[in-house]
Amino acid sequence: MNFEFNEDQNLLREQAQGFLADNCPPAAVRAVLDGDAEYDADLWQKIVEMGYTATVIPEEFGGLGLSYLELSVIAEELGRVAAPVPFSSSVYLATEAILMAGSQEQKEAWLPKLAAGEAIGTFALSEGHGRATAEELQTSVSDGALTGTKIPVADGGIANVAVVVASNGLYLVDLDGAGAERESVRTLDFARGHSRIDFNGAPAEALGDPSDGWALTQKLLDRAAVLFAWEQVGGAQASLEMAKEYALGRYAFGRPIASYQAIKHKLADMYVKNTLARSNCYFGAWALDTDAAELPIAAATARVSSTQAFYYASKENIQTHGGMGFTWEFDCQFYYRRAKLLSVNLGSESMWQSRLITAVEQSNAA
Amino acid sequence: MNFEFNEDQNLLREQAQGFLADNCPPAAVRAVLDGDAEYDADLWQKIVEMGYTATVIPEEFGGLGLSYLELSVIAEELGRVAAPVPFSSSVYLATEAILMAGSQEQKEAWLPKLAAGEAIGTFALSEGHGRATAEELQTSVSDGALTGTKIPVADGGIANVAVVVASNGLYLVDLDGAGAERESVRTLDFARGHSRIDFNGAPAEALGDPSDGWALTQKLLDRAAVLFAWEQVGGAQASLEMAKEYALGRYAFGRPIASYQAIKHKLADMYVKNTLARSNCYFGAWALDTDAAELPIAAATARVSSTQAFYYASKENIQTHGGMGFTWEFDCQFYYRRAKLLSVNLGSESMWQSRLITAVEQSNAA
Amino acid sequence: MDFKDTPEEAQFREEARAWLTDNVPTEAEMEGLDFMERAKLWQKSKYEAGWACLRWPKKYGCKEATAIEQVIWNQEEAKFSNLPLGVFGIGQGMAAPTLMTWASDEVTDRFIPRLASGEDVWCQLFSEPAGGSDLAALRTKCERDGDDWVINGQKIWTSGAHYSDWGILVTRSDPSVPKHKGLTYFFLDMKSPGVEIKPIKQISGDANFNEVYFTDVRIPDSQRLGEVGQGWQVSITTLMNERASIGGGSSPVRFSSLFELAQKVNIDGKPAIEDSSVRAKLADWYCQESGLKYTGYRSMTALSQGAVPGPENSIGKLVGAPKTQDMASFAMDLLEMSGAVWDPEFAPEAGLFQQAFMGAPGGRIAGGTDEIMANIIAERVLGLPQEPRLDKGIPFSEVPTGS
Amino acid sequence: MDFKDTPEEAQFREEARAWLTDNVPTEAEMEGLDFMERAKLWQKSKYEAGWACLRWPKKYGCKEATAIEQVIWNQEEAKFSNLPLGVFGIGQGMAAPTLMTWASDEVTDRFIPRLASGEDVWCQLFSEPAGGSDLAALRTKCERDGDDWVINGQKIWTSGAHYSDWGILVTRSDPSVPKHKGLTYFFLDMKSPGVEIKPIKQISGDANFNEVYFTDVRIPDSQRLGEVGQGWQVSITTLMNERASIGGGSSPVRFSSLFELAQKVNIDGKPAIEDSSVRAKLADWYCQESGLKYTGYRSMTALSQGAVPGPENSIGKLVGAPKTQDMASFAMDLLEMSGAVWDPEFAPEAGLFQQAFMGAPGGRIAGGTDEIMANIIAERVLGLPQEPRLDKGIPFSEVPTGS
Repeated sequence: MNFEFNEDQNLLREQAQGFLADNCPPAAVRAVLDGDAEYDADLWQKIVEMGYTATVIPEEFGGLGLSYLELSVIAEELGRVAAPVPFSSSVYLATEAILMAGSQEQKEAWLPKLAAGEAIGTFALSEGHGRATAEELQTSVSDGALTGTKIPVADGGIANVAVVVASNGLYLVDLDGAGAERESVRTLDFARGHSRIDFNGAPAEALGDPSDGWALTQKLLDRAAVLFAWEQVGGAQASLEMAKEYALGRYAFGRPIASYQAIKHKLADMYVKNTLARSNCYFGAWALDTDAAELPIAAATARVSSTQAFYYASKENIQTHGGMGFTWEFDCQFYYRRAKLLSVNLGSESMWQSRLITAVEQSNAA
Repeated sequence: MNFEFNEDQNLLREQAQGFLADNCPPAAVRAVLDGDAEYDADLWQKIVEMGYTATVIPEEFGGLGLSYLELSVIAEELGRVAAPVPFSSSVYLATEAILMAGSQEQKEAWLPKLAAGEAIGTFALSEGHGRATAEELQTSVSDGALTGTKIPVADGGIANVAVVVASNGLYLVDLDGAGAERESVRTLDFARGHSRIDFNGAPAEALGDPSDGWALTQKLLDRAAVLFAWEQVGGAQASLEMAKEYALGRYAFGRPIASYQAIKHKLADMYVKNTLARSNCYFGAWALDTDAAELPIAAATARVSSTQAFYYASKENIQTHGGMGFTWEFDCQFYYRRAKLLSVNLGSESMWQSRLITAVEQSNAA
Repeated sequence: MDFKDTPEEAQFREEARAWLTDNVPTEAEMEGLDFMERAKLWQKSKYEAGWACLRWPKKYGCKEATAIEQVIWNQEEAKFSNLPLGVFGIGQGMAAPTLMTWASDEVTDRFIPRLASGEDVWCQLFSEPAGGSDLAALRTKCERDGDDWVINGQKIWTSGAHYSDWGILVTRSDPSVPKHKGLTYFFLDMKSPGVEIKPIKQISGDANFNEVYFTDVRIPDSQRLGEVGQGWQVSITTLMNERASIGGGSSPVRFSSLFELAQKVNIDGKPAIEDSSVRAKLADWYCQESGLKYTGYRSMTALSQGAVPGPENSIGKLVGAPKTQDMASFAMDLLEMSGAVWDPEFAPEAGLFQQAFMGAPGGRIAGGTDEIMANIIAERVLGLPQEPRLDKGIPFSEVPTGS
Repeated sequence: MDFKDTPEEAQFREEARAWLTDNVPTEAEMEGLDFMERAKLWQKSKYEAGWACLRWPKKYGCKEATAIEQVIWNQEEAKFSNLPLGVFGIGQGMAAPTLMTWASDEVTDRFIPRLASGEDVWCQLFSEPAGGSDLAALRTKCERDGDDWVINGQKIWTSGAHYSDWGILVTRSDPSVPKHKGLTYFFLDMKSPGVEIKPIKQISGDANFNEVYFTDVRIPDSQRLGEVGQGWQVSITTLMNERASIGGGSSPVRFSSLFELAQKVNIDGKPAIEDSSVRAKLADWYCQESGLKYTGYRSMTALSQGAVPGPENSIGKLVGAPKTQDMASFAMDLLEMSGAVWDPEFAPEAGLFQQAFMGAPGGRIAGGTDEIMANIIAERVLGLPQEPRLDKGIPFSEVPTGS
């Protein structure tokens, strides 16, 4: 049994923790939260320099050719600091989509740029409220031109390239080119920019066979779900640690609030949820890395339990902080906002619960 | 605002509590639980003598002509002592069905007997596993003869008359007559007998218009749900009181376990659930008594919250008792068994959740 | 069992409704006035007609009404949605009863009519950063200096401090005795030199509370309430009068808002309301809302029969606050990928759900945390024992504080 | 990251599997033997081949294997479903390590090989009616009388007392000193005069535990372990060896059983598995089961790398026990009106769900309540402080007991 990160991966984690402690302290998150920027461009540049954006991209396309286990480690650490950067959009979604379905030409065109931070990527599926289905999508491509509106598009204001799910396929669109108009929309996580993008005949290249568009999208969602889940687990863990730290130092009626069972059992519940979620993420990372048949189950399991763990930990972290917890001045809000953002950014808990049972049914049928 | 039981009703409650303390102590429940009897026949006879079975039956049919508020009081008190008698089957279901849909002749034939305890009634809907629909029922009546199998029928072994839901109507069947064979089935509540009944051409009289059979069944379920809910709330309240009593007297580490937040908050949760359920039962009782248009909503609300409250209180009462709680010797089990029995006897929590939203939709549409 | 007023209640309701119908100012009449001006205008109008502070003694120009009459008035007044209420809540609900119990006639004769007529706005200066749920652990110091007291320290969570004329204040006069015994209670002019007020920004973006700093603030001894060292007893009077909330209070997100949303958005091509997991969740919330509503009706019945509202009313906040949080979160889930978008022109109901989600953590804490509410039910309703108290009987200065 | 054994582990697994394949008795070979005879037969066979009590020292005829080898053996042995395991668990898992730590060579030389070979069955006599979670509050008295000790009192929750040869026993030798200081530890012959054993019937109908009454039972001083008054330290040795459960343990009701049930029963004319509220519930349970499974894999990896299993393994019971209860309850809900029927010929899976529902309350209590498991995680994993202890440092006889 060897169900653990290896020494190199643990070293990478330590390095990432040090790097992020230096370059993404709470003040950095707060600067984006309080300001008008859509992301922390300096931090992003440094992340690129660390090679994190290049992690799983093969060397032939300018990447490091590392495994998804390394990327999982980075995802968790970025989640732990609530990094205000477009890593999930660019790496888990856009890069993944091209790796998964891109032609050699497309890979050559985009992967080196994505690896080197010369381009930021994103993913555009949602066209408004509710759970999207292939049948309901209005966006479509005809004669290589994309028309329709996507809202919200995470990091859409700063992305250079978008992977767009249209009613008739999965497409790659150069957002710096013609036919893509963006308008910033505000989400409850002010530390992450989102946009509405109106496509008016933007040139679009099919990713994979257009008739496989919806199936490819589902596969992409599974792959991204594992990495999102790691980021969520990182945030959940940070929330638990904040809550614990505060509860140990805060006294009421002559003793630390951490000695009251109401708080102790709350933190124990966080620990339990976080641990189960993390263990499911391990399995997700393994399945992603080995491209196992279990991926749909593993992804949904990791995603559902991480979403639940992060929501619980982030809200009960505030609760543990009492009055200070809901002030702007304290950092608890970073995780509460991010928990909700990450949970809807890739489809809700109940969507993933439903995907999980579908995956079990398909696995039983196979 | 006068949303409370009146003085006479409170007097009735006191009287019922005294009567049941004398005649339905835990030993009486235990005697049925441990023995082979399907109910406590002595207790039943005394309940009849108290007039409880006659409560809402009009005086012209030998009843007391009291309101559903009085019956609610009795239901709660019977629930509080987990009485091992067929009250719910005979009064909330059989009597209610005849009151609701019976002809003058049927009322004259059965209500005086049900009031005076000369007959025990029951209700037969289920034909096996899963949520019954009108379309799936196999039992049917042709030329006044009922054929099919009902399982389980609560108190089916001791009932004299059954209200049977057949695929083509709601029927009244004399179980002491020909064509009804009963076999006892054991449920997890050994204090309440259940049976399988095979009908082989048993003479059956339609209750109401046979083409309204399913609609009448739904209305009957709504009416019975309020009374079941009161019985459930009574059991939930008894569970809370047992847990509180034990927690106050049981010491660990030099202080009563009732002084630990894990126990305090558990009991507070029970109190909250019980209080919400009880308040919903008040509304249910009002709607039942006034035959209000709100009855479907009121019934489902009372039923869902009482089912949840009783399950929670009965299981956490055992938990509060620690090791002793799951011994046969202690009485916690009465409520744990009864909670589950009552919750499935009239359809599950999720069936009633679904009915509630349907009722809201219908109320909005009206 | 019915939902009707008694004949007396019905008559009172009729009178109240008639007066309100005739006297509630129209939007036109209030045009150009700011929130505070509107509030003062309306309060003065009520006072002049004898409808202000209904339960107060006749000698202050009030009606000496019953508790249920107060409830009926509140219900009727609440039907007029343009009325600026709430500004006087702390002064009338907490400061006034404290003054009536502890102050001299001279003080009450001066202040109570002004409180009733809305001339003065009061705030409450109890909570401190180190206090939280442990209110009596406050540290703001008072020291005697001639006929005055000198106050130094910091208060927090003070609603309305910035527009208040007066404040009620608990301070520590003696840290060498046990916690509850070394407190002294004052009222003070909020414009006193040395009082500094800073708004606290919440994560919802609102700023409903303030920090209040005291630097050598002087209060005349004549503004002391109760004896030196008796401040905790005086505070109890204030806290007992914290308006007992009947029923569930109002939540920004209700069953009906979620129900409507679930009719509008789709899951797999069908309205979400047809999805049985959505139905199950909505049903549970309906049951909670309905349970709180009818619990409120039962409390009102008790009030109508002369009972005093008790700690059992904590149930409204204990159930309502986390419910709001979970409902808001679920509403955003129903919206799926667009759930996090807060732009009012895009988000349903102008961002109601996102706003409620960000406000909910405060709702679960302000006015008593979920955990304190559960303690209140456990201890004061069910009669379970307190946790062991390590701060009992030892000098305040020796109670461990972790800092 | 993979699920593979190391080469050494793989080799060990191969050897274990080969021996098991050759030596596990067939049903025919065990015909006519009762449960205890089968258990003893199998244990003896393992002992003779060197496969019993793998981790014990070679001097007792064992392999001195590693922790991970023990896990591998357990996995392989568990694949043979007809093996009667469990009878020796307390003796080998708790009594033996205690003897090895605290007893004389004479005692260990006599008893350890018999424990390994299955000749003797042991039970553990710690819990008392007044004890529960507060184990050290035990009251069973021991009094010195010549070379013997005389025991009076009562133990409870003793698994296997009725078929045990020997028992380990903690008693109170001195009630005038604080709780943990007045205990003395023995082992005793369960056939001693004055020992009376009564089975405890559980609400599930099972009787897995006993009450054991002691009336003037005499134990030679040579059967004392540790010094007089040192019983708590000896007990700690026993308790530390309570077999650390890796992963979730086995629950009678699993995701797969509910999934199958939901395929078979209908809701509104369609299989329940198509109902989205059913799917949502099942998904959550799947995630919990899967989370426990992979947490177990991580623990096994740590074990494989030489770590000692710690308190974090409490998670299995804390999550698993209430989950079993809720799943069983939900299964009965899926059956609707027939859910309560327990007749094995009618109820699905011969009444598995009803049986699990009635067994679950015991699962949430025996071996540490949910609340104790949460305390263990809070205190021993997260490092949060204990609750204040009112029984510390005062004579046991003066600790409040409520009776």
